[in-house]
Amino acid sequence: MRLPRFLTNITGLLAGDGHADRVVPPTGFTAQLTLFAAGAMAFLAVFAAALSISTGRLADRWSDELARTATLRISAPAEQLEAQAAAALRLLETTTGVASARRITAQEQQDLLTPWLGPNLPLDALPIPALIEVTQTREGIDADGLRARLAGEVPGAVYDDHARWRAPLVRAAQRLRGLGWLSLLLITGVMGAMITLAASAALAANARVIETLRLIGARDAYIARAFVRRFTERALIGAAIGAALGTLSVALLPSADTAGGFLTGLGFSGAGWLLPALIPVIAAAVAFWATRTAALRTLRNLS
Amino acid sequence: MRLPRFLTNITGLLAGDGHADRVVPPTGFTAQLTLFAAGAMAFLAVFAAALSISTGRLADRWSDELARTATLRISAPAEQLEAQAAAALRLLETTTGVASARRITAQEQQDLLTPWLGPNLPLDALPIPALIEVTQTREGIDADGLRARLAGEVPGAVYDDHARWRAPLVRAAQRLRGLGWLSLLLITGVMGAMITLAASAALAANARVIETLRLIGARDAYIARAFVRRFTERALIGAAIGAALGTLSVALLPSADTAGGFLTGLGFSGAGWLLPALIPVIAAAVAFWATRTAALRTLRNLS
Amino acid sequence: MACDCTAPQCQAHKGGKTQTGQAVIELENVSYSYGGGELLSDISLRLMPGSFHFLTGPSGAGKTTFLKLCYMELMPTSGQLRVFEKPVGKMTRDDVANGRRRIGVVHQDCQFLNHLPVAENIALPLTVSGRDPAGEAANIMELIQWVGLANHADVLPPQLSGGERQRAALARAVVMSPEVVLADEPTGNVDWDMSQRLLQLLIELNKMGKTIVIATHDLNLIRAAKAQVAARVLRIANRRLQLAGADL
Amino acid sequence: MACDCTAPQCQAHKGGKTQTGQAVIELENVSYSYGGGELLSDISLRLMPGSFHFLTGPSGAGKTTFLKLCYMELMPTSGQLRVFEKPVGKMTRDDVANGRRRIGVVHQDCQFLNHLPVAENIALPLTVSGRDPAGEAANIMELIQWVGLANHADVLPPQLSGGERQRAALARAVVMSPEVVLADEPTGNVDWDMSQRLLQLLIELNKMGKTIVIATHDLNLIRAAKAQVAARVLRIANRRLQLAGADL
Ligand SMILES: Nc1ncnc2c1ncn2[C@@H]1O[C@H](COP(=O)(O)OP(=O)(O)OP(=O)(O)O)[C@@H](O)[C@H]1O
Ligand SMILES: Nc1ncnc2c1ncn2[C@@H]1O[C@H](COP(=O)(O)OP(=O)(O)OP(=O)(O)O)[C@@H](O)[C@H]1O
Ligand SMILES: [Mg+2]
Ligand SMILES: [Mg+2]
Repeated sequence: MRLPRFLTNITGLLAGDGHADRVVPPTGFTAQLTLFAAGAMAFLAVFAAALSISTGRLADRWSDELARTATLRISAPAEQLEAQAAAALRLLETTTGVASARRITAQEQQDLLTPWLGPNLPLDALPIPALIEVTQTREGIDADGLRARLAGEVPGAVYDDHARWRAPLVRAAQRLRGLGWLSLLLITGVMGAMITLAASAALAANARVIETLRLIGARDAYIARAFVRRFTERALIGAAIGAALGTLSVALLPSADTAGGFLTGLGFSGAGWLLPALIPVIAAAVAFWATRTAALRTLRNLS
Repeated sequence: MRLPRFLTNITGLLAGDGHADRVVPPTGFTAQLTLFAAGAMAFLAVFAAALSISTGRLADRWSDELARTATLRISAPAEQLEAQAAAALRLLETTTGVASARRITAQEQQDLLTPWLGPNLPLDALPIPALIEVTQTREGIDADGLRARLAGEVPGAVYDDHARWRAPLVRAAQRLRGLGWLSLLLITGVMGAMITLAASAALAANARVIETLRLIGARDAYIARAFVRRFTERALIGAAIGAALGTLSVALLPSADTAGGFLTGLGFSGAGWLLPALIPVIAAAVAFWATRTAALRTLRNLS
Repeated sequence: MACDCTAPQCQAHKGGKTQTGQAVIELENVSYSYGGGELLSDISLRLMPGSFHFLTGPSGAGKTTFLKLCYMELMPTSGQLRVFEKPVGKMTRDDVANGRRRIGVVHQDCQFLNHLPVAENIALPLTVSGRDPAGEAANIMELIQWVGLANHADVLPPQLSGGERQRAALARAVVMSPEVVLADEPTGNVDWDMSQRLLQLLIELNKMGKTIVIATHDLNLIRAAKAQVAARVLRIANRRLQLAGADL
Repeated sequence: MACDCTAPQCQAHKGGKTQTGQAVIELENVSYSYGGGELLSDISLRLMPGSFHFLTGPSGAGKTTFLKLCYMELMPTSGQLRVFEKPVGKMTRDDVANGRRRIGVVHQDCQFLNHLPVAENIALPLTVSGRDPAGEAANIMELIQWVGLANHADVLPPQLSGGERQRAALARAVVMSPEVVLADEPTGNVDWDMSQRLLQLLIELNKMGKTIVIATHDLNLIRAAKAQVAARVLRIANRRLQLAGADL
């Protein structure tokens, strides 16, 4: 009797989460393709996400730090210098957009100038200007308004918002951030399209199976469910593996010298490390939708 | 008589580049998949190439410009200053690794210091140090050796190779360049894998066709050629469209302010614009190889 | 009355067996065309429960098309088709699926799920209708033995011979004990002895009150059946369905 | 001598027609197994040019397997098989392809290229062997008409009925005027009149000196053929090939 193996099969059919899964062929190139497409695109998406987050962070830092510091230089005869500096500090206190203002000490000034003037220059003896470091709030200072007020109250003050230095840096940083988001968008789009096409191709390869099932009395919902479950699972697994490998690679990239502070390392920070977990979810959602649509489209052509 | 249409078909079979092409089904999801996979990956590859070339250029610029300029500051009593400056220039002339050395004029020095000291400081009257701008050759200067020689011959000279500023910037630039190449490598790899899988899937979908052809007496070479030609063509067309769209998008991205000079725009320059043309060639080569392998593998399983 | 053809000779034929109730499949002036000219024109027929019909006609006449209408793979281009007393035009897709569970079909090109063993393929109608094949394993095995596939229960369908495929298809068609069995050329690839066994199976079912329709070119098969049941022969020719009785 | 079976009754059968030269297909103690037990054991046979054989045997006996050996889809697991006097073991893959151009085959499951019209499918053997179908369009059309597919020349294969597929497959098998025609159940889905037409085509070819082997369950077809040509009947049963003559 060959019954035993047959019975085992029947039992296998009953076990797990329902019979429907077994009616979908488990392997084949289109299955591999779905897995790989989901995996590879998830891997790239993690990279793109890391890139855009890192550059976003960089852009924030540059814009913030550069945009939010300014300098007020007060040149005046020695006897008026202190008075004007005090007036300027008072004026800044009542200016909207100023987060803090601080007189730069003589020592700091000396340190800044040493590379140019050498350590031996007697700065104290010179009529050098007073410098006030201004930190702006996120809203920023109305530079023209401030200059007008300064012209009246502190005639010796020159306000420098570092625009000359800032503009290209901020532009560059924003550009990097934009490119990062663009890549992420592109790659997510390609991932979606790829999964959709792979699911459609796999479903087309299974058109016969669907037809056979429909002709022996399977309901649409049963057939669609079997395929949707299988393909969503494939996309989810593929994308999860890809995203995990991507995250691992990002984590293993030698971290940049953050002390240099100029460009942070590629990577996520804090809760950002959870972001890659979103990618398999997106992949699974796309696969769910794509398979459902393709399955129902195939079924619509059958009576 | 239904002959006419039949004859037309036969004629169609004869026209073009041989009969073999017609035996491969022209459409289907796997065909679309091959086209799209090649197209999408080519599009991304162009972006990655643009990114890595731009960052490569940026890294070169930063490393070059920053690493290859240095400053020599000479502080000395006013009467010795000119003599020591002249001695330093002579010494630099005989130092290996120095491309050029130039005394910075008083006007330049004034411009550099204005933000800190204000425009009214009488620099001429001050005992400010002399500054010499040194440009290094690609080999670089042996900084310690130079400092030792300077200590003997130009006691007032301090050599500053900007290492403090340079290191993080160069690291950052090299990191960007590395990331660019990594992306390009990854995306090209994914492109190759995707085209390989799409070709395999398409070929698996055509297993029946191959079997039928083989059984009616077609030689392996005939069958393989038909599929290889069709699929190479598909990958080439897909990748060409993708690369063209990618190049167009890169070209249409708002160009960065190159005057800022800090980060150049994403894009190719000069002959670099021809680089995207390589991508379809790579895609076609991969498709050729993948289809050939898959076709011969399928055929090997048939007698 | 078992048969209700429009053909004049039809009225002469009365069922050999008492048949009551409504027709399981009823065609009223049904026509069908694949897009070109009409393939089937103005066909009327009532298939009564417990009747046994053969369907003949030249190759390409439309036998398969006729059967596809009966199990709702095709919809009439005109006329009224009722399956289990329900007009097909008013059925939802789930109604169609449920209707098919009461009709066993042997398709001319027997399609299986190539990744499942023959036994599971034969049990598939149970599986997709939510019934538990394990509970009926003994019956299924008996059926598999009857069609001579006991040694092939756990191989995959691509490893079957042509005749074995047909037998597996027949087994799958009857595994649910459906009210109607439509068999399209079920013995084209089996030898005479096996075709008698398969015929026996269908006759057994018919005796249980099931409706049987067999499309075939094999006149010997028809003769053998007529010796055992009150089988009638329908013939499709020139787009029409006729009752061909006396000439066999 | 047309037949060289190991079966004892074989020696009694002499060709009705003078046959000279070497056997086109020659099996010497050939066995075949799909992996389990042996399906065909120790089979010896010489198919002479111009001979006409039927191949019968119960479903699953190995008829299709035997034909697959003859056109080199399968290789013997033991024994010597020569096709056109060349041992198959020594053939390159291109030799096999070239050999197949001299053998026309009707497969039991007729496979076509579904994206090409029927006429192009029938002409395909010419195409793949580098011959120009346009130059033979008139002959091809005549052939298509003979098998009754004139109205279906430009439809796609999935739109053919079961019998039409078989006829198209036969037309494709003979389009090259091959030296050998192997037909696996070529009339399982066609009506009697059509099967006579198809038989006629094969008899015509046989009269031109071609070797014909037809695997079939249809004893009437064999009887009809025997009335016209010196056909011999081979029977596969219990892993052996026997010559079954007198019992028909
Ligand atoms: N999907 C289709 N599209 C267009 N024409 C079709 C289609 N299916 C079948 N036909 C045509 O309809 C006619 C009848 O086909 P059908 O399969 O019903 O014949 P049949 O009586 O079953 O023949 P056979 O005995 O050869 O199986 C044939 O001429 C066939 O070419
Ligand atoms: N690819 C295969 N792998 C394993 N077993 C196979 C394979 N193909 C056929 N068989 C088995 O070999 C046996 C003979 O098959 P074959 O197709 O030769 O029979 P046949 O005589 O042509 O039968 P039929 O008249 O039903 O077509 C069958 O029992 C079948 O199950
Ligand atoms: Mg039919
Ligand atoms: Mg067979």
